[in-house]
Amino acid sequence: MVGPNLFINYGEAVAVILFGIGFSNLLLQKNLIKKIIGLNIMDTAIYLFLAEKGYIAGRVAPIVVDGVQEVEAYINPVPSGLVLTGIVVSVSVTAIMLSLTIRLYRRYHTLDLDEISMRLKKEGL
Amino acid sequence: MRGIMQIFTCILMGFLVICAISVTFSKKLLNSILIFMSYSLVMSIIWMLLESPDLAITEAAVGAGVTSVLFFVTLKKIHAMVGEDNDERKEE
Amino acid sequence: MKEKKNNAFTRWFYGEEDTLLDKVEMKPQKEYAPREGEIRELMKEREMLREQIYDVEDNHKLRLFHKMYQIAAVIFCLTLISIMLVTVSWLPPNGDPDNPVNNEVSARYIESGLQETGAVNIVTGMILDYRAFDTFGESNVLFIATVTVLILLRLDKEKKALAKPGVPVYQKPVDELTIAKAQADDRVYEPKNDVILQKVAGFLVPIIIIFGIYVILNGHLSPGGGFSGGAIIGAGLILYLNAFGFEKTERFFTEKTYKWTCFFALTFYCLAKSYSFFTGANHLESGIPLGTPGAILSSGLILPLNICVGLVVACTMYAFYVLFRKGGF
Amino acid sequence: MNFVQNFPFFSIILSMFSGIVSSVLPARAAKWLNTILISVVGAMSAVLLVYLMGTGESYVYWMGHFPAPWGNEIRAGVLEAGMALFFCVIMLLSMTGGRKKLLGEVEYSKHNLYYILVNLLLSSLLALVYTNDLFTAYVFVEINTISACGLIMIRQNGRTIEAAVRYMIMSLLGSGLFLISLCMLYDLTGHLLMSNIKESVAVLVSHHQYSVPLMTTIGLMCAGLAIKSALFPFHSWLPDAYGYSTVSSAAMLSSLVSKGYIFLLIKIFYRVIGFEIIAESKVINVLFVFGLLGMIFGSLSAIRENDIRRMISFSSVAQIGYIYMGFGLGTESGMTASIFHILSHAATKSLLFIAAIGLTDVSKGSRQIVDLTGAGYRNKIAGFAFTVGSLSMVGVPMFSGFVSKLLFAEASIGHTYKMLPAVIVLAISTILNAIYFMKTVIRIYVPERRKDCEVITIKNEKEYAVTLVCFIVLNVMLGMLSQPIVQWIHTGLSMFG
Repeated sequence: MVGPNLFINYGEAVAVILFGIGFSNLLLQKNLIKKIIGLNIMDTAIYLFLAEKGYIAGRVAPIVVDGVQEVEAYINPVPSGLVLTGIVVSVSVTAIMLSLTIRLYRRYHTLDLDEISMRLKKEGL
Repeated sequence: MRGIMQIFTCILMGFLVICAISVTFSKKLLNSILIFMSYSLVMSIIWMLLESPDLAITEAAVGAGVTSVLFFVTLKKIHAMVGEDNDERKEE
Repeated sequence: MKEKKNNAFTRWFYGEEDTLLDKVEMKPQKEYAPREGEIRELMKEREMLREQIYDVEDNHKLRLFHKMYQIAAVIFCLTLISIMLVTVSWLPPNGDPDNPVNNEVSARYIESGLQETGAVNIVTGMILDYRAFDTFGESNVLFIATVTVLILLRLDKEKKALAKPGVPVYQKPVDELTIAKAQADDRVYEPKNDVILQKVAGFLVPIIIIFGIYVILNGHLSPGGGFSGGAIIGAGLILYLNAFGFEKTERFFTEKTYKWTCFFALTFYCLAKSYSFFTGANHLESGIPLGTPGAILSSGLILPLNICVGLVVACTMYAFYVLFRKGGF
Repeated sequence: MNFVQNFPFFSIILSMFSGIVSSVLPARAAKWLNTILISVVGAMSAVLLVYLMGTGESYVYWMGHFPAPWGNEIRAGVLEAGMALFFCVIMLLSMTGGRKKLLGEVEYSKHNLYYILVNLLLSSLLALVYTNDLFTAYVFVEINTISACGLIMIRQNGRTIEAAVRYMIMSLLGSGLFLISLCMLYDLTGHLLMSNIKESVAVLVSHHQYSVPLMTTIGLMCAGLAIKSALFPFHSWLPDAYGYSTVSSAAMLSSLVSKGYIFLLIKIFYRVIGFEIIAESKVINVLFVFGLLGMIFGSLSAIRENDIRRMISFSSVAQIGYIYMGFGLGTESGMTASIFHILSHAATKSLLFIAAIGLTDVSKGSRQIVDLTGAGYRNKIAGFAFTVGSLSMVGVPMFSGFVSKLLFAEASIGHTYKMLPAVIVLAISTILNAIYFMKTVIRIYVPERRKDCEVITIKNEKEYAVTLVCFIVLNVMLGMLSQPIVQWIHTGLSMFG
């Protein structure tokens, strides 16, 4: 059932544990702020996973030094590029979620989504 | 040398997991956000160790900087920091 | 205390006299009004609601449900994690050069990236030249995020907010707006004229902004680039705003500044990249010199694009903060 | 390279650029820019479609100076061009149909922001349709999500903001799953380009390497996109979002946004993983089951609903269930039926939303079905259009819904053990559809003279009437000309291979 590489891939293992924690927070926490923190944890966990994937033992960051351009010298640059793009996306999404939270609070004075929907039901709107 | 670095990485990763769990269970929102800030900083150190300085600098500027500031403003707007304010006023 | 020098900096450094005092006049602001009663009322209302809705006192079933909910949440989390861990255990080993990810794609980026893009930092060369379409999409994500935040939090003047006269208005936005305006306008809170904060900010802000500019301009030579540099500058601006208040920042940064900076930067980005996509797809020469690798003026379009991204990001971060604070510039 | 082949790139970049330009334009100019943009992009897609029909083969287009695995790339085939054309038509009609309502429901100073959202939504849809690179797809999925959130909450009352929060949470869960499965796929194959991934996956499967992670990856990817397109158990945000947002947003959300994700899923089935591997995996069985559940429960909730717009929204849940059921059959004909249903549902649902708004306007703005008594006489064109839409949804011959149901039934016959449940649920769902749509249609034609309500004729709302007529024509065309369209879908799917 469990494959051979669990302990070699300890970085990825930590990343998916964080992903699970973040995902559950985003899905199941009642407080909106904590949901948003969960979202951020989930996103950074994915980026940690990618960064681990790009890493190659004993090689250095992909910035050309002294004209050395052998493949054996540098780590894989692709995941870094993807993560840079991803971080921007997660910042934008966080800002949107936080502004939605502010508006929601101004309207209903609470951060609990279930409470709000129950209130809506009671008001019969 | 590499062995020491590996142990260091392991400790940092353990710290990440602890941070994530304590965010989930902490009662005060302000505490969760502070913990999340330290989570971001540790994450950027780990990325430095993984030879991705581009990511580390971005995460330090964004995750620990701007995002946290936005969180704080939101907390202020939703009066979640009200408890602390009241305490201060009493002391005065 | 040592003898006084007639140097503005030393005087300021020893705290004798604030050199900024005459030049930048700070209007006396309203005192921070506690408005304690209002907050209390809010909390009370909330408590009442909570009681009405959840009925926590009497309803033991509900309490049980909450316990079960928590346990179910933890179980869900553990299941998800264990599935993912099993998956991870079958993935290729970490750090091995023979993994499928280390194939001809990354090899070409490393081996000929310097010649083809002119960027010493291979990651920057990759995201701004090889995979530029993704990156352009990413700046659009940032742009559209600001648009969404503007829609949500910008408080418009009532006259502007209504449609033209003569058009039937089904729903008036004014009512909620005026309440919101009263709450969101937190000018009364600041500045608190905190001397320590102002002194430290006076030291730090120039350094932070210069560092941000350095990171942007050296994006193709060293770690960093438009996005991280822009975020650093944005953080510097936010610090400045916090120390000195809106009155000061509004002299150089209003909504108009934001609008036009973003517009020009994104337009330049769009046109430059369209040109390069079009020539690339039709197999034409682009005619943009790459320069000598390692020099600051090199690597073709990457430097101007980095500056554009940096401008957009700095403005956006600052705009987010200002909109969160008081719903408008 | 032929100049026509530049058109996909032009349409994506033009729509992004006009989004950027709209940010400094006043509302009126932004409106015209938006209309012109959609028409131009539609025209370009039509020309491209004709060109591709002529050449009969798809082509790839470099985005930049570097060939495929290194640079970005987009790819255009018959199916993609046709979808782009169709999306443009629906978007143009939805915008014109809801424009009058927009003035009353959205602050005037925020109109140009609305047009920015629409332009960027168009660009993201086009990019999702044309892209040949998974990571590009992820970036544009995010643009799509954010602009959809903006469309929901541009009409700012409590309901829409709550719906937007729910929508964002669900979508972000979906995005997270999609992104991590994308990373795993990248780890297993070393590529982000669709065609290269497909080659590597075929090699991995034939060597029986990495079978566990590959399975999880496929599952997570399908789950992510299914969550984003509001498959049955994840639909909690949908009724509020569609029911309370301004009408052109509701029409676009139901007919375009979720369809963009579904089209991406089809592309992933065919161009990333390979249809044979998908058809053999267990993932499609799960999709099949959830599709069936969605068909039944969506219709049941729609029956219970008294609010006309929420009723139409719940009907969307059922229709998305149909599409996933078609995927779940795991055959070429099931796929064809699903793609046809994407078209027919998009055309019908936006028609229903826009017609419903005409009916509620002549009933003092009340949305309760009871209050709509006799609304069909007060606003004749809207009543007629609503009837056409309902008949199409129920599956009366001549209209598009009939053809898609026929295709679903045909596809399920011949399947050994999925035939029986599929056909039974199809029949039940049709009956339920008939119950709630016919109930409403009968209600709006019950004769009742109400003096206190205004009467809308074709003359005093020309733009609205023209939109509805166009929608009706589109629906009938989809129903009558189904043969060439099915032929086109077949050609497009074979080009995917």
